Amino acid sequence: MTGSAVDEQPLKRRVGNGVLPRVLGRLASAVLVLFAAASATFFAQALLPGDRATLLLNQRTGQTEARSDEELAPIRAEYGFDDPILVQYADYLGGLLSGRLGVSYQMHQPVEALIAEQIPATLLLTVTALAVAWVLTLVWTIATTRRSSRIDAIGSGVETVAAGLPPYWLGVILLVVFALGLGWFPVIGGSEAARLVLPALTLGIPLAGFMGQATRAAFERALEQPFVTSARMRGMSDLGVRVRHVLRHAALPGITLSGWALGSLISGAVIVETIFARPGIGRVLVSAVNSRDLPVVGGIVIVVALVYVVVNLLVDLAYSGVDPRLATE
Amino acid sequence: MTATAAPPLSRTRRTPSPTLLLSLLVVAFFLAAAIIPGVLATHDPLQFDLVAALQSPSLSHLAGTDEAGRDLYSRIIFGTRESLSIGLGATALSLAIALVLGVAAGLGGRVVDAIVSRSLDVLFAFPMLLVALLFVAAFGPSPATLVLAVGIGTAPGYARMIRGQVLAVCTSPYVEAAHAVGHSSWRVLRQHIVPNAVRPLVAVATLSIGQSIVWASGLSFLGLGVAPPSPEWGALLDAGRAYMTHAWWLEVLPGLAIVLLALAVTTIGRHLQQRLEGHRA
Amino acid sequence: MSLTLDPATTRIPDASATGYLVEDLSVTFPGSTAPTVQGVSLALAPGRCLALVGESGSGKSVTARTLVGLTGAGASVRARRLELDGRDLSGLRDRQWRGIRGQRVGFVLQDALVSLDPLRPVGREIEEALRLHGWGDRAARRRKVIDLLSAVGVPEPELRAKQRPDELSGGLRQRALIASALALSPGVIIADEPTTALDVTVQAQVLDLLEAAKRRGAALLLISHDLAVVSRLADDIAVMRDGRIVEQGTAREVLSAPSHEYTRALIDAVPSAHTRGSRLAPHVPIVVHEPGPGERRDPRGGPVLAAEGLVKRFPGPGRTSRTAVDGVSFSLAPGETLGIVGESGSGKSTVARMALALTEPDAGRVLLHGQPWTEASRGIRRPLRREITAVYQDPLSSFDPRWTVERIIADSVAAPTRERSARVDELLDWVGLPRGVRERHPLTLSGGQRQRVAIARALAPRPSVMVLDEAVSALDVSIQAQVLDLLGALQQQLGVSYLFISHDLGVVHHVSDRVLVMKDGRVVEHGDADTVFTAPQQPYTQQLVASLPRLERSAPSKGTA
Amino acid sequence: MTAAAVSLGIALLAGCSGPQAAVGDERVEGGTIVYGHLQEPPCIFGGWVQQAYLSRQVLDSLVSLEDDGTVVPWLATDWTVSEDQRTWTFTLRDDVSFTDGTPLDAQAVSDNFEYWLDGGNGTVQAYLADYYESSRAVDATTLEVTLSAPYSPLLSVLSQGYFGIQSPTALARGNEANCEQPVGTGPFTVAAWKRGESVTFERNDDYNSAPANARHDGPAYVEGIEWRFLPDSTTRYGSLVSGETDVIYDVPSIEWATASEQFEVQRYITPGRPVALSFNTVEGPFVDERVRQAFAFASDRRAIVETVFRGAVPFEGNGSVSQGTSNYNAEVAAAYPYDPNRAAELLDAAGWSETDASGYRTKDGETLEIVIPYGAGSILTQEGSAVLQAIQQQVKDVGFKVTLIPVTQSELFGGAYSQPDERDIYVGYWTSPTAAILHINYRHHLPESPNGANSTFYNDDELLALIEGANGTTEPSEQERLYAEAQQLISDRAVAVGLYTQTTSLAVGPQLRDVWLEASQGEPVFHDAYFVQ
Repeated sequence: MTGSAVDEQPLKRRVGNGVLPRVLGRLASAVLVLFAAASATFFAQALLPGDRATLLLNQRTGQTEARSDEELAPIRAEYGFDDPILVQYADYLGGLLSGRLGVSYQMHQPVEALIAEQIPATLLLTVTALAVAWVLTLVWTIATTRRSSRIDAIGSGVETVAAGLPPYWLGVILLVVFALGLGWFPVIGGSEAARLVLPALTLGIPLAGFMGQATRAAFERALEQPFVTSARMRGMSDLGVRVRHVLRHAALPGITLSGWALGSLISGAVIVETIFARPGIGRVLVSAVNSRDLPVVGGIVIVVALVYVVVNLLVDLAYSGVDPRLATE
Repeated sequence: MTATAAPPLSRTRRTPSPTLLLSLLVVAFFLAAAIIPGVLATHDPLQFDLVAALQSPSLSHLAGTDEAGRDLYSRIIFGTRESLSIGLGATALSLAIALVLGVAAGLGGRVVDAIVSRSLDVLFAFPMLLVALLFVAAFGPSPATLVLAVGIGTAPGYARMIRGQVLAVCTSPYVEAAHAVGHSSWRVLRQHIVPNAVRPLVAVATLSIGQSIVWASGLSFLGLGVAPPSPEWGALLDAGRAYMTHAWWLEVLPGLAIVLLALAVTTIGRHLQQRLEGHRA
Repeated sequence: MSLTLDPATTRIPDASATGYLVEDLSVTFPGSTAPTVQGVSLALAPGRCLALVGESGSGKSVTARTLVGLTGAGASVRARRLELDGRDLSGLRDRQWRGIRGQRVGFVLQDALVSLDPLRPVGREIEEALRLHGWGDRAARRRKVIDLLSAVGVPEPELRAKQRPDELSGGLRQRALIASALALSPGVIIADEPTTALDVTVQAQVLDLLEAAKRRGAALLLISHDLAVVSRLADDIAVMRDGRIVEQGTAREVLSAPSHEYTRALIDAVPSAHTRGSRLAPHVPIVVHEPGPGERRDPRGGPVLAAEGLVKRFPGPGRTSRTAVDGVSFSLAPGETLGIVGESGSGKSTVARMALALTEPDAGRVLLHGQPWTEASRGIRRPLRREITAVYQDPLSSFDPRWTVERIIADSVAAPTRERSARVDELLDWVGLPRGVRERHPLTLSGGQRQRVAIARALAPRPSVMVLDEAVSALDVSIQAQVLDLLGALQQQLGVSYLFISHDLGVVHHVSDRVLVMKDGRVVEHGDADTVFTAPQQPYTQQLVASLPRLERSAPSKGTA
Repeated sequence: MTAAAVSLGIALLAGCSGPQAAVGDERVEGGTIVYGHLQEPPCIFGGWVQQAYLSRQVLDSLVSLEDDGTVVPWLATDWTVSEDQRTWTFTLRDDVSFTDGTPLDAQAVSDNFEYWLDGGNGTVQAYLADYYESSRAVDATTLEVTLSAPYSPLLSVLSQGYFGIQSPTALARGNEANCEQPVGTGPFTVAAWKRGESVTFERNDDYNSAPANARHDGPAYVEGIEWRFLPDSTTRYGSLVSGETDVIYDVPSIEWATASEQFEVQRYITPGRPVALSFNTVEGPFVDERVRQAFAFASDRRAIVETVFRGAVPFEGNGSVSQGTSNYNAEVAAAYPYDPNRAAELLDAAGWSETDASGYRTKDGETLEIVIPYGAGSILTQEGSAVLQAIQQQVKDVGFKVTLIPVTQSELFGGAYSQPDERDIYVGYWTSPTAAILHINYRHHLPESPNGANSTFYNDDELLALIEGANGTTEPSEQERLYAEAQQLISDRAVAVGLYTQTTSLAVGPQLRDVWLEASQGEPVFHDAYFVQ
């Protein structure tokens, strides 16, 4: 098979064409994602079995009993639970449009303020974990892939084990061994950097295992490519070939995975924040779900969806940065 | 391409390795534990023995005892069925959803594809655990909830994969060849597209079982899983956490069971994957 | 177009450069019992070109790689003598090898789309060759890259240096690759299939470039499966088979008076004008079967397939559209072979797809047996599809990867289930495959066997037309010869018509009764095959025919410059 | 694996070896206490005990409770009650101001009563809604509270953190501000609340209103408290061992023995209702008193509790009032020892005499199935769940089929399993400094006046008469007799049987002294605490 259609018009750089529609399409689907996330959360929470007013009242008093209508009337009126569900839904969406995520039933705080307070810690954790995962993956892949059959087997074996490690289990063990046992890291205090190490490793190691598997496969494929032979024929060393040529190709699946990884990291953060007593939206989320604090749950879902959309946009950009072929297609 | 058969710069594919055999053995053991736990267990998993609480592993209690003197080894054995069925159930559900969505998106034309793909985008934006939390909040913690939550939570990823696979198969030369012979669309769908699009799923399903077990245990670990005194592995981990500093086995050993099983099925899954890809290459 | 290397950027190698001297080289890979390369001896002198010729698996590439110390992991290399410029290469450390690669020896691989890092601009790849050997500073290297690109005849080198391989045409890519190999003016150039996968016109340019390097004093080792390519450039030829050199000598000796029967067979197998109407692999017997009832096509009657004014546009970037096929008409008589030839992107494959009614034409139509074919509804078309079948370039991808040979063929048989098995056996006999392959997966078959399975499948529904789209392009020349022979025999027996599509002029000339030459979606010339190829009327066809490397059986030895 | 196990063991040993270097007894001025707490409530004050723990640091109450049950002055220096027991007159201190500058006077306290009973505090409503009539400021320092009926436990009820007095100026700011930063007259003020992490308290330098049972008057010794929320018990205890916290709440049972050796540990047995099995007396098998008794006899509750809690939490056999409460009936606690034979006889007598294939008893083809929903992780700790599982296991031998349903916090607070047809046994506690908790738990549950706190649905006039009599009398011995009789009645009829006391504990590092748990419900008090060198 000879060449490709590109042959005929090699001079025309086809950048620029279709960038705007792509961005617009992205934005439209982002809005759709946010709208759907908000709606799904609203209906899930509003239609769940159990009475929200009772929940509110009981939670405020620490009791677990059935309540009479008289007791509940003021709360229902306060939060508009008496309105038809569609009216509540419209109110909710209306609030969202004006940038308000509502006021927490439980904490009486504006949800946007609450999330603004909590999300930096979670983002710091997840981004650090992602960075940790990347560093581990790249170093490990370069160091072990196709070195010798034994090193390669050890390399992929370690990856498989890492990928299978339940983060909650790993977290407890890291905590007990390195913080409680050896005292290398603070249990709850210390500087922000010191506090971050174990939680970031807890999330980063299993993720590195996953990304490592994908990266290793791509690395192996890239190593077999003729351009690698070409580079060697120019006198490039093995390490040079790995770092300068192969790595870039091998990083592509990892970059794609990073968008997905964020969701899983946020899920993981819920657990890790509990184990390591870190603040963050994970903990707030669990307690909000437990107390059916609809505005908080909804707000967090929307913000997480927003983060997801933004991150995937970044992943797209990063992907085109690493593989410029996409930008021109 | 012509002539230049690449010289074997790299070593050839691995032959059936000891790792694979070991993995098969591990899976066989846990399958046996799930089917006939009574045979493998040494004690009644629920039997309290208040004088034997928190004993470290020994010959009489292979994996030690928990705070109520229950034999941990037997609990792990008896917990296998639940953990494994949750893993299998969630995987089955996840793949079923993924199959329907993925095939619909892959075959249904632009509009259906757009709708399904956008819906998947939305599902992706929900972290798995949030979906699970909502389900637990709605239906209460139970194995069925775990299956639902994990199944739905992991489905979008597989759906995307199947969609891609269907699209790839649809545009493959052999499907075109089948059309060119004059076979009906239905026959091509049945004979080529579905089997080939689904084929990689065998391996993926295997890989997914391990992950589902890990996720489901994670929910149990958060106290949102299976009801005690069921010895589901995540519940064991949750229970063991508090005793970690004094009775490491309560946390370490159930965790090892999860890792071991997840590892074994993953190894088998990857092996399957390699074999299937080998056919394709 | 002829190219010369700019002397300002490519100096003549040192007088001390004496090239390679290899004696009794053997290479064995771990896990294999027999050596992959055995007892190979060759000498590569400055200003001369040695061609290493052989088919897949003959060990020629392994030999070439061994010369630069990249045989492969764990391979054991043994040689009585392995010298470069008088320096013993045995036992060199990797570091020392790296000093040789790129600096003393430039290596050019086939298909620059994958031989250059697809993620990086080609300029950086060339610069890398300089940087690795500590040549100049960054700015100087940049300038040198531009110089090198212009030296190999790349227009607008500043712009090209910033582009990635996929943004360049095949010819420019290959030149960039050559530029990177020549960057440090190595005394030795090893070119491993440098023109494979290139269109003939581009192929000619690349060969000119290599020839220019040779003229300037470089020792050139040219590795190819294509005797025609080799005959243009080589001073000496070594023919390899199964790891051994079966014949070695000057180009004239080897080509005009081959002493080894393999060399002879290889030369005979090259399809060209001379081979029309004769078998290419006469030593390989073809069992001729009597056609069964309903098998033999009636040679009389009107055209089986006719295209009228076919037009096909594809959406291009933005709102533009690209016209892939523009007003193509032809007709195909029963038992006739119509060749469609053209370079990549000429639209020939799109014509094939429209003939098969797999792509709807935007204008024009195709008639099958005089009946509407592309215009017919799907329901009418479906039963008619048995009349027209196809064989593709890559048979493997056209087989369902799960299926055995038996199932692949049986799937196309139009017969009751119980008769299918017998029919599969019959078809296997027709294409000369042992019945034992029935249960095998195509993946375990050789390339030639796979293509025979594809032909069997195409024959299964008893078609009157077969569309052969680059059906022999991926095969080794001896296998190609057998398959072409087979196709010829089958046509004779069955009276089936062929629409034969290829970029290879020699092959098309060999098989076709009539020929269509396509360029940019249009038919530039058509007519009787001999007329078109021997007396082309159109400039494009003339250029095409001129570019075609010919196996000059009586070629004079290439004189040294 | 053996090697890994050994090294882990060593790591753990290292972690558990002696904590800090020896410290002297010399008091150091200032410092900030880092306190590790278990749960984080949604607001800093309110009707949940988790909120009272926090609000205690910033709010003072009218009175305080001594360990022996004596009520001592706090913001109120003196009090009298009218002849008919319905009008209480409190004399307030005249030299106290809220930290926002608002002076504390009778009107301010009266405003607080109105705020609580107007829906501002559900727990206050549970105690006082049936009794409170009105309150008024007679003059700046004299407050008059009028009740609709005699209520002798009033003072001890008022000593709980729920009844902390807030600045009326601050209350007027609305829920959002109050929730985050309530303003009182207490020893500390809320400086910051980092949700999910900590609440930071700063010393109130002008503090002059310590309760009479405080160990010193005037401002706190320490400059502030960093109140960390550490829900994971391993982490919480580990932080104390590593010295990152000075004091922690709720020592894990497993660490109780070592903690007792290395740290100053304090245990507080919460008065009120213990963690008890409250039988559903209106629907299901437990309508029959003999079946309830059989269930009580069928498990060795004492042994189970002692094993599971490893001595950190005492067994409590009394199902209605726990041992830390005044007017506790100790005899009742021994009422139902482990006696499977008795249980079997009782079940036979009740007609549950058949046995099915699985060993469960049946009656008319119906299995003896008991459904126990419980708040896993919220109401009951992990050990609490283990106790239930042990009971489930033991009563099986007698023929009870027990189904345990762990209920999430949201379901529980949403009112799930609160109806008679949804459960056979309720498991839960209710902290209260007085046996008047009986009134909350056993006031009749009637359609026209529902009482959701009546978890047994037991509407018994005789019992209610005893409780109301006790609540109404001021004669201590008479009160004791009536409360004891009420407990006896509940026990005799096996309406509820106890499991263990709701127990809170503190472990204090050697560098910190004089942290104490107040008596009404075990709120930690840091006003007297100081660091030593």
